[in-house]
Amino acid sequence: MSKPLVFKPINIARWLIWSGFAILLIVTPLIFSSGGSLSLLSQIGTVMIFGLSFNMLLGQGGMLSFGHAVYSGLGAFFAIHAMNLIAAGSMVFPITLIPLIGGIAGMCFGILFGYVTTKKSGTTFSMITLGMVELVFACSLMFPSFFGGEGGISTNRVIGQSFLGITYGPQIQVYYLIAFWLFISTIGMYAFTQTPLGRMVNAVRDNPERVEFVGYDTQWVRYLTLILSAFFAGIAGGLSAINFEIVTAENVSAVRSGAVLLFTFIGGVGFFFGPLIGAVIGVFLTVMLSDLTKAWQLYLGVFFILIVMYTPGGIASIIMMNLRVAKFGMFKRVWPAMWKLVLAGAFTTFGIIIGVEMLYQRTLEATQSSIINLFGVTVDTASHTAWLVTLVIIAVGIFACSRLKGGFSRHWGDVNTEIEEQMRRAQA
Amino acid sequence: MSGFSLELKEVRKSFGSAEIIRGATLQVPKGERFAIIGPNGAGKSTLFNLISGRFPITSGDILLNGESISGLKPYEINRRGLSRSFQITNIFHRLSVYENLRCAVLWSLGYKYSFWHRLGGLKDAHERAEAVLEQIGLKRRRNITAGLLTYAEQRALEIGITIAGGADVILLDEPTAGMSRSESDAAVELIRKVTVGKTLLMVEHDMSVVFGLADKIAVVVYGEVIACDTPANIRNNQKVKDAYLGGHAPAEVE
Amino acid sequence: MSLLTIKNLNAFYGKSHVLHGVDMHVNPGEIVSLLGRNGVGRSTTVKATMGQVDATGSIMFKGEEIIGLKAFQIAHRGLGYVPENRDIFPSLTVEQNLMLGEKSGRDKNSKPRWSMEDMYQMFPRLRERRNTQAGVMSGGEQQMLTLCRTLMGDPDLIMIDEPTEGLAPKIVELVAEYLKELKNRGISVLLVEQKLAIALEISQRVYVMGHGSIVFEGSPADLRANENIRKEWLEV
Amino acid sequence: MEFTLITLLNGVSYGLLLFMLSSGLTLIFSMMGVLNFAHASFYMLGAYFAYAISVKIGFWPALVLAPLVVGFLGAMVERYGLRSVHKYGHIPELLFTFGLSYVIVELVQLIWGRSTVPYPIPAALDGPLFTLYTTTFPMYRGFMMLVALLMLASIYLLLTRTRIGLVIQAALTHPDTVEALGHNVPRVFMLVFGGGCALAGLAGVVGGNAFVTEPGMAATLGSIIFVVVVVGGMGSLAGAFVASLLIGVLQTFAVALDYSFVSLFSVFGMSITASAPGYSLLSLTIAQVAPILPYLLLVLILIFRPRGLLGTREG
Amino acid sequence: DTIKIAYIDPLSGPFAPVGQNILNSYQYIADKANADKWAGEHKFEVVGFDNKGSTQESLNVLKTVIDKGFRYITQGNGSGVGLALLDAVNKHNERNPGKEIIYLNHAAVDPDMTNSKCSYWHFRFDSNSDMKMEALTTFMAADKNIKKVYIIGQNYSFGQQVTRAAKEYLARKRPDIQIVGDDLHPIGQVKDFSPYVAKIKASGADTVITGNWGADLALLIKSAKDADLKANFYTYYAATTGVPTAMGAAGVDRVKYVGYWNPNNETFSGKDIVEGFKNKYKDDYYAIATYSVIAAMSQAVKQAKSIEPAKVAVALEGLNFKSLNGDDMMRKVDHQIQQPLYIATWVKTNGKDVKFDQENTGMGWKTNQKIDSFVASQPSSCQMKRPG
Ligand SMILES: Nc1ncnc2c1ncn2[C@@H]1O[C@H](COP(=O)(O)OP(=O)(O)OP(=O)(O)O)[C@@H](O)[C@H]1O
Ligand SMILES: Nc1ncnc2c1ncn2[C@@H]1O[C@H](COP(=O)(O)OP(=O)(O)OP(=O)(O)O)[C@@H](O)[C@H]1O
Ligand SMILES: CC(C)C[C@H](N)C(=O)O
Ligand SMILES: [Mg+2]
Ligand SMILES: [Mg+2]
Repeated sequence: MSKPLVFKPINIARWLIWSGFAILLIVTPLIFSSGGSLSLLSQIGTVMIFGLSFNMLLGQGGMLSFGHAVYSGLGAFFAIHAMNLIAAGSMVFPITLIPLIGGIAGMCFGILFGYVTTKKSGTTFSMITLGMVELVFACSLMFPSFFGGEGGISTNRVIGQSFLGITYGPQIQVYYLIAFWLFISTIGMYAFTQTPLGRMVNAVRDNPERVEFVGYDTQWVRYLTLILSAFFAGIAGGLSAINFEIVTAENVSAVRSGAVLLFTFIGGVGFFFGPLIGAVIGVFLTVMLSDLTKAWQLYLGVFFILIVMYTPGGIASIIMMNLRVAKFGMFKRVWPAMWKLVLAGAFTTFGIIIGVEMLYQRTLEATQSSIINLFGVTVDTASHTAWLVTLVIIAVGIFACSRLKGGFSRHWGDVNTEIEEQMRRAQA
Repeated sequence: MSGFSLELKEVRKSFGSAEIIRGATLQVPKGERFAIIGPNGAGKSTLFNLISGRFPITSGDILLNGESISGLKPYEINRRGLSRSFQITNIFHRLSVYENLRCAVLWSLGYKYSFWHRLGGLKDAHERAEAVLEQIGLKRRRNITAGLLTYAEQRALEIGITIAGGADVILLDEPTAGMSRSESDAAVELIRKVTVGKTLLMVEHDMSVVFGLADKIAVVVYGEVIACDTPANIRNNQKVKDAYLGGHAPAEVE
Repeated sequence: MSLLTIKNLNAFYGKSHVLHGVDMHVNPGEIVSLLGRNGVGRSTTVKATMGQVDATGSIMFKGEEIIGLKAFQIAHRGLGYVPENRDIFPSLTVEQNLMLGEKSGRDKNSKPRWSMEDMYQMFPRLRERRNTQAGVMSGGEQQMLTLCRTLMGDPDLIMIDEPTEGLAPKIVELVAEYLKELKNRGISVLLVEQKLAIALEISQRVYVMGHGSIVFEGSPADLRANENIRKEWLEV
Repeated sequence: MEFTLITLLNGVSYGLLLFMLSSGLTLIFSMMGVLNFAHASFYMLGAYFAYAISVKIGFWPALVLAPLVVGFLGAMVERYGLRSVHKYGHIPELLFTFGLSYVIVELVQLIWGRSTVPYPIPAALDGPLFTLYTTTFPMYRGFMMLVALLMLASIYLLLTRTRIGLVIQAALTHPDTVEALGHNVPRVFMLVFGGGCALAGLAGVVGGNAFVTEPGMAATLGSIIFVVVVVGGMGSLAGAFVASLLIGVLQTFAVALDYSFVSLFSVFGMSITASAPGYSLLSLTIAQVAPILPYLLLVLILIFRPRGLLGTREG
Repeated sequence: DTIKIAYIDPLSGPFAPVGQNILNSYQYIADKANADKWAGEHKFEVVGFDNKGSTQESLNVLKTVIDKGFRYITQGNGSGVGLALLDAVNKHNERNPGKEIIYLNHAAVDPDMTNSKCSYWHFRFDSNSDMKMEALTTFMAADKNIKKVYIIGQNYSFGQQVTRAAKEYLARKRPDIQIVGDDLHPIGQVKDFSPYVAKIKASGADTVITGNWGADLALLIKSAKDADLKANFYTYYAATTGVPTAMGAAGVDRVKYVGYWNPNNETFSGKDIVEGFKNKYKDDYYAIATYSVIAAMSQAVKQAKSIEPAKVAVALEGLNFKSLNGDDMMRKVDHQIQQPLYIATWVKTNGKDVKFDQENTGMGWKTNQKIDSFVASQPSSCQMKRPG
């Protein structure tokens, strides 16, 4: 028996998930409370909104945009100009609602640019967006009064009266502002997926031609979606303006657009929550890692390539696969093989990281000294033993991985076959 | 106003220098089932493409319920009550079967580009989709991703999407292609059921389907309608025999 | 000795097991039909033979094991395949499609059995549209094109998956004629067909497939006589 | 006059360098559908290898060897990377090359450091080719133009005299079928990708010493070659050629022209002062808007002629 | 105690070579200072943080380093970034009294930073672009061969400032000199300067003034050579990493720079550092702002008897100290260093007045003139808000 979809006025699971999300947002800064992690969290929050809005296009609408930063960036510029106007006393508006200005600006540019870009789909769409972002970026130097030239526009978010002690001076207050908007925006964007337009844009992604024959104008579907997505991107932009108190031309650049694409893809475009994961990982990789190691770009590149090659569904798909296995109560069966493989993988990674760090020390920092501190151990990159040990670690790791891989994928395959079999039986 | 659902007047279509449709004229009265037959490459699918707005016509005119629809976009034509299926399956392969059907009914129920309605709350859309699901016999496959359906099931879904919007002029392009005898029999039943009171235009090579369903048969050869008559008359029409049916009797040997 | 011998063939799509031990063979110069309901695995059998589906078991072609070989290696050994969904190359012209049928690195001296001219004679319609993009051709025209394209590769055994789908009755007859002609030219044919009438008319032997294995083997006459098999495995 | 001629020559030679880069990209893009974001990185590799080789055994061997090495690397990238991504579709392929560009830059810096390397123009080609009025036209620029033209001719021959192009186009949509017809599709893909990369490598060999060989050289040229490929028409080699020249000449001339709307109006006797509304817009000179011209062209082309100048298909 | 200085500059991307060289310089000097106990028992530690050349990223890094407990930051490569950091430091210090940080500017030379935007927490150890232009034009004014000047620069705050100052000062000192053209091009993006050179040539200029640096300068000079442009180049940054290599013999006798130092100075002061640095890093030491910063800081902490920024800032104001170019002073009104400037020309090394070559090219900088502090000194419009 298939269970027909009935309308439950209250969907318990959904309530649980949303309240869990809210609680998570509230509690996280209490755990990671240092100034640095707070600003990191704030940044993650804005990137999350940005990523979700990007995924409205890519994941739900099949529109690969290389220029999404245009909307968030222009939103940010409008937001920051608004803040400066408030500071100058020529405008009265609560800071809390500044992101809305960003959103509306983003939306207006969505209306303007989207009209042109969404005329086309597929690769042509991508290419127009690439041209558009380069265009806006190049313009930024031509109109210094708006874009502030190379140095950007800066502001001070502590303006106006403090309301209930909220000045947005301390980072924690900014964090909660972002968390609030993140929560609202996430609900908004999730709700969008559950509307007629949200569903039709899925249909357009799958088969635009057929959509035309069930009464919809695909261009309008894409256009409207883009406008809404640009609105949320603008909110993200407004928040980043408050968070950084500066907006530069980089905010409207192809680099920024590329970054959101990377993050979202790493997170997983196939799932609504993929961009949330992507934002965490992406910000971690680009902001944190570059403090820890010189080789961060290499790690980022390699990590990304591995994701593309082995889990094109992103991290979200790994999580979902494991959850599914767990749900069917078969996790026990894959676990013994899994932990061994994960361990071996971690060991290999460990070896490779040591190798890479030593290599960097040797070539780029050779002039400094050959000594490097890795995981609390001092290693001399000039000594042969150090290299030998590293190579042995890597070799052992790779050997172990290749030995264990077969067993794991067999178990994994079996389990998934069985699950699919069970599901099929449930269907039939 | 004429009593015809669909009327083709001297329709012509050229691709580059090749004229594919050479002055096709056809009148389909309301509520009748028409079959279109003709050799491969005669222009049957092209005719459908012209009627449904997929391609613009080169000259001539097409009337839907007495109004000209030439030059309109496919979605505009669809909104005026004409729906079509495709010879090569054309469904939303990453959506579930149910979602495929729900997408197909949204416009006709007036939800347009709404992003303020909650899909889950649209009772009428839900009921329509469920009803069609039942009709095309895919209830059990409701939540399967459409791309994973078997070929025959996809063909059924193709028909389902076409009829779901409740259009009163329906164009089916080889609805039973690739189906086995029994499946195509079922498909014929389905088509018969869902087109009651509607105008149907259908391209088919399977003569048992054609003769089983059609009130009238139009024969297209080289971009022209060379004959349009009742099945009995067509069966005995020498011109048709030469051009299309060949030595074989219309009904399969089986 | 038979040209193609399949023994205990098991095939998988990812993890789903579709063929459960298929045994069959095709002799030189014979037309063999593979019948069965939709979805029983006939196309899969052919694809597995062509190396396009993961399979285990044994497939001997001209006395050589070909399982595990790549599709292009199999094609070079003289096996031709006409896929069921008319995989024409839409952006290429008809003539370019036919050109791609010719094998690369073929022996320049040996004259192939077929020339492009033969193809155009067989289906004049193709000649008319030789410079058209194949993607815009009618369904039936595409079907003709796939058949010809494979013939251009000069196979010794050609496996054809539902060649008559979407063809007008007159053309269907024509195809049947040409299949017989292929046989006369010494090419063996493995035909996967839905239209029973044709299959029974032109083939020397038929196999009936059910649930991923062979459930009947015999002459067309045997099958006509065997009401049970027909009832159980072919009709509803 | 001197100025116009020299600027035209400069534009053409810059355009031809762009063509060397974009031809490989076009080849890969049109045949495999892969938007190779790492293409400029292979250009950089070409320059660095040429530097490394020319230090040891001279420029002329490097001219031959460096592209071969780059081509080989490209083929390996296809074989062990792209090929396994291929089945997921074009977006992951594109992203793969995107990630690759990060890795290549890092590796280059690991091996050759973060600064410019001294990769000089060979002595035999150093010096003026001819003097136009008072301006000398360097011999090396002439050499670059020659290499580009030879390259154009040989690619053209390769594509029209062999069936490889057909096989690849067909394999784009139906790889299984092409393979069943007896063509070794994976190998062809590998060759094409390697070949395209080798072309980029060649551009690097001749471009690296004409300009500067440094780790940032890939990033600066990256997006402009996409403009070329798209404007020319995806997959059209002739289009890439025309677009390269067009953009080369356009950019070269644009930076030299100090005209703005203000100067235009003043021709008609109207003078616009800084207080006029929109003055900042009206006073922008062509030289100032030069950086946006290629992108403006790109957007306009895509809107009004999505196939590109000489392209045959859309998207 | 350890004085931890966070070095926030590009260590990856196109500007990494310069960033890395200066970080090395800092660390080399810090080691030296620690070994020779410049600051008594206090030690220096300079830690590099990559800002990827981006303003926004710099602000992220700033937050991180503050979080890590750094109280001193130093930055220089790019006035755009500098202005943003200045602003952020001000805000931080305002919001976190008692946890102030100091911004030690080693190279961002936009004059605004010590004029309209000056800050109590910012100290600049490089002469600003107006000062350098003052020196340069004074030198040029004496050369009667200069008749037509062309100005070209990168389109960002520093490049714009150079253009403005050049026009202003030349008009003041040599009204007869004609400015035959000026151009601003996008920073770090132009690969082929031949169109610009054609333009310069068409204008008939005999002299070019440019604030370009890095590849933008190298390429410009190379193109000029190719087209046989017979003009002299007056630059700011022809001595920075990468330029000498790219310039090679092409620039001999034709390229000059104005800067706060030249290794081939009258007494070869700093000789041991140049040699020691080259030994250690196979690279040239040229950024003596690193020396000035460490020297001034050493003296300031000794004076303040504390490494607490609030106290050190007081000591730094108006501080007189010795650097490799002589006696320097951190002017109190605007926190702009006052130091001598050098003008030098690119020539073959000769072992006499040009001992040190650059980047192993066999060519080096010959001092033309040393210009005393007061000559280049500029008035300041700074209205500094001092705490308390
Ligand atoms: N876009 C196009 N450009 C050029 N020729 C086209 C185009 N579309 C169709 N044709 C040509 O028009 C002719 C008619 O095609 P159509 O698909 O209408 O045939 P059909 O009657 O449906 O045949 P079948 O029964 O085989 O499907 C064919 O020869 C085809 O090649
Ligand atoms: N790519 C695939 N992935 C998963 N399952 C598949 C795939 N292709 C086919 N199948 C399944 O394998 C079974 C056999 O398919 P096959 O195509 O061989 O059948 P067939 O006998 O040729 O039927 P048809 O008449 O539909 O062509 C079917 O149940 C089908 O659903
Ligand atoms: C490092 C320097 C070249 C930076 C430049 N002086 C600027 O202010 O932007
Ligand atoms: Mg048709
Ligand atoms: Mg089949």
